[in-house]
Amino acid sequence: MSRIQESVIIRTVVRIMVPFIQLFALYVIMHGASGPGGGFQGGVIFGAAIILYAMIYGIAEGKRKMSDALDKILASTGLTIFAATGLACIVCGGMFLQYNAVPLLPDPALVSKYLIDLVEIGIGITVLAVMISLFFDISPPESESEEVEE
Amino acid sequence: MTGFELIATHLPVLAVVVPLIAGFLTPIVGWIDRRLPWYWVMLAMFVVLLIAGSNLATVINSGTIHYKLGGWDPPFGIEYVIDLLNGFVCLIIAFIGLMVSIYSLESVKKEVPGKTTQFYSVFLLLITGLMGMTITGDIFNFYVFLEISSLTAYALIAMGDRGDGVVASFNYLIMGTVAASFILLGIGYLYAVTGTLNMADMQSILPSIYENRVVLAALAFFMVGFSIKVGLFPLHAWLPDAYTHAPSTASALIAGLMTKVGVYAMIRFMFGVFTPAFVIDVNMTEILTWAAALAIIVGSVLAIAQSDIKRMLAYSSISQIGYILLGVGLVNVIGMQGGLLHILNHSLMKCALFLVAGAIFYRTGIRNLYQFKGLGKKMPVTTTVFLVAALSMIGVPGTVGFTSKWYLALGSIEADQWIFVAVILVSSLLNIVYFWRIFDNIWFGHPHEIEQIKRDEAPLTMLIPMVILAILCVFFGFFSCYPIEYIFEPLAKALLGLGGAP
Amino acid sequence: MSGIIDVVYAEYNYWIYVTLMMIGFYAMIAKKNLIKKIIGANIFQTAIFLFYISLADVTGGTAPILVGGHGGEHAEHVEHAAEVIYTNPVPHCLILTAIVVAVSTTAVALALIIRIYNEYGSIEEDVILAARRELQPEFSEHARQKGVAEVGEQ
Amino acid sequence: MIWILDITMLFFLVVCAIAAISIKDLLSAIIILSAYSLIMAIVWVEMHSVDVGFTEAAVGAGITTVLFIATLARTEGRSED
Amino acid sequence: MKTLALFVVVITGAMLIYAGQDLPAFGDINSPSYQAPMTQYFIENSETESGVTNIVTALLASYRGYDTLGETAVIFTAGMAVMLLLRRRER
Repeated sequence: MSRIQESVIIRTVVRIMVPFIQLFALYVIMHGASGPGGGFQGGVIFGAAIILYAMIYGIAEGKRKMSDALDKILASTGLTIFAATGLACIVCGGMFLQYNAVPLLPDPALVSKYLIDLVEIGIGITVLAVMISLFFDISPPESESEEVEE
Repeated sequence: MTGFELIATHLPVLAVVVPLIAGFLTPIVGWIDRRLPWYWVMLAMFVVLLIAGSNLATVINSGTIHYKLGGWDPPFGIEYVIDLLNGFVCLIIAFIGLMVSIYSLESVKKEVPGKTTQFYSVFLLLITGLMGMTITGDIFNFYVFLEISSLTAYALIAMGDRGDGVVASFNYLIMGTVAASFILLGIGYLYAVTGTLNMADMQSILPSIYENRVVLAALAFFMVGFSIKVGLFPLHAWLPDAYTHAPSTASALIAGLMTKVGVYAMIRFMFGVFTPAFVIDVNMTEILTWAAALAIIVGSVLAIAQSDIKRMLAYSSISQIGYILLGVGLVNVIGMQGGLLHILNHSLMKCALFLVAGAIFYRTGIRNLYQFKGLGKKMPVTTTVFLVAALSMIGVPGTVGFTSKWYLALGSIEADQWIFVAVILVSSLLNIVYFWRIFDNIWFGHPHEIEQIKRDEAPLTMLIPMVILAILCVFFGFFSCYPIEYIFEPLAKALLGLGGAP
Repeated sequence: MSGIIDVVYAEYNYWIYVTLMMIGFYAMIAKKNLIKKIIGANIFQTAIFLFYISLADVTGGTAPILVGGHGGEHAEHVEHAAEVIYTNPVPHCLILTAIVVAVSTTAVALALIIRIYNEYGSIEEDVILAARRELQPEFSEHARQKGVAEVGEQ
Repeated sequence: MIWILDITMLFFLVVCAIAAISIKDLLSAIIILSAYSLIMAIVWVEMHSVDVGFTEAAVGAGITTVLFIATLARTEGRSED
Repeated sequence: MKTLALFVVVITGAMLIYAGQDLPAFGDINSPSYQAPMTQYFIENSETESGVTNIVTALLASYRGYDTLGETAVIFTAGMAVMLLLRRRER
């Protein structure tokens, strides 16, 4: 526990900042269709928010917010959303990932727009889960008992 | 449209998507029950094998399959193209993958304890990467899947012998990153002068700008990149350590498949992106044949000097890759057939040999081949498989190795390169030398090392895939005419642009 | 004047990419420290990305985000598209993918470095090599001599 | 494209790259690499590639640096070359 | 090692510069990659076909959506690989 981690100012600022960063991340994901941004960038920013939290409040506290099991499930979920979208297109008679084959709305371009958003969300979920898990795995364990064996 | 027809249209993409989905669902499957992932992987690999077989059958019966991903027309979207070449490589990937996955049950439990779920997830992603690299008709998509297969290979190799495995994996990572960066640079160069990423489209645009130096540089970058990936002789530094120290399942998979897919990519880029005329014109094939000949000799000689069986097999892999590239570099139909047949031969026998090495290690904990004395009585089936696969590598008549070496020799004669015939003969003799040491130890050695000799055969899940592979080595030795007639001959002609649709 | 600047500028750009690539490449081969190698890999890859991005740029172009509101009246926007010059979006898309690949490779490499440090207590290549030699005191060589001796006895 | 700015940026890139691979203190090297990524991101935005610049700023200058520093915390901070 | 590295690097760099002379000029609107049918098609049709104003997003998620699936798989692979390397064993 370093001096920075004990500083009240930093702890408070981080606690206030994290929701805003996450909100911004969601904005970036959803705004990918009409401006710079997208699932990947948004996912990284969302992951960075939780990483920031874990850096200041400690890995254990971070893992309370984002457990390993949840992490694994989220990583799989994101990819499942993406692949399921692709397979749904096949079921609707199109090619793999042919969004405009899905007869959801009369205007195929609009269907495509919404499915692109869905896909971006899927990417975002996978990316945020993996980024957090990368940080948790690579950062130094806090106690001896967590030390990697081998 | 019935459900069956619906699936039949989408088989090309399903060959990649099935292992991908299975791969990222493995953590969830393993979370339900620790023992399930093995069945899950087998199921996925079996489905992939069916898909790959059906794809190849379609190609043989009705020609090349084109699949437009996302429904976009080729130069705009990504296209999947399955012709004889990648249909056949896909079948090999799926088949070897299934065999190794059956084998993996006991071996993974012992060598990667407590991490089986992640191991199987990465295993399936490796298959995904290799499949994707093979089927794609888009050079950037190729790069993405190349990276999937590389990352998984790094992880699998690092799971091997404690420190050595990690260091080997790191060295491979550095070389692999250089290779991938070179390939990315080559793709960028080609894109800069053609404005397309589709292989077929690129092949039609390139001939008009062959005098452009950028094209030549791109070819050079691709060749260097792939040479690192396949471990061609001067750039093989990562290969022996990686093969030696990986867990036996991973060694078999990587030795049996990764380099083969690298060779496939080399062939595809030389003849499917550039044209044979250009590649011959800039002497790339000649350089390739000489490098391959050097690799054959040096690999065989270095293999003799090894005492670790996996390291010996790794060096012999270097020389076998040389055979394949020699056949490809000769650019005549017979030599090309020999090279392509050798891809089949090498995947079957090298996979079998690594599986045998793994099985011996599993039962006895020995990898030093001077301690194998008396093993023939202890593990008769395993050692017989070893004998068959080794004979196939030497090229004894009646095994598939004989046919491929025969074609390679004929091809060399047709190209008026008698020196390569000599190289093939010398290398076969060297093969006999290094395998003879092991035969001698296994059957004729006095059993000092393995204390109480009683039959202690490898578990059934390990034996079945090894035996199947050995049987196939012999089967294709006698019936190699069928694959040659249906696959390799039209394929070789098509690759060299001698008529016949690809 | 502007013509000369353009010519010099185009060449200068290209020289810079090549220099960056080669700095990274050199670090990957020659540096003994494993983290330095990965830093080099990052520089190498980023320089290649820079090459792609500069391919995409067009003098007087603008970012490939269509000007004018959002979806609905498509016809109007197509007209817009004809007036404005957009830079080439294809390399951007490719590089977005490639950046992700690069960070994945870096993460795996760093995990490997941590494992190497846990095993050998160093991240210097020559120290690790020396440690490996010490850990295996010619095991294979010794075993082979032993094996050869036994063959000789027979 | 403002060419003076661009030339200066590219020059800084080379300086940063050389510094990153030659400084013996690894923490400094990593921070310089982060600066390198940030300059790269600016150059890309200036070349009208906003998406890629955004990504590089988030990934190259952000996550990669965090991962590098986390690694340093578990290994050692000095390099022999 | 250092001299060898320097040698390799100089050779590669020389090759890059040799080849670079034939590359299209920087910012040239007539470069093959910009005038290619692919680029023009994307700029003209991406909005009508995919309903997205950001062409890069349209490319990333729709035209080359499959690449992006691969990219996401790469990320997932990296996560899995690091987990495999550094996590403690399950018991």
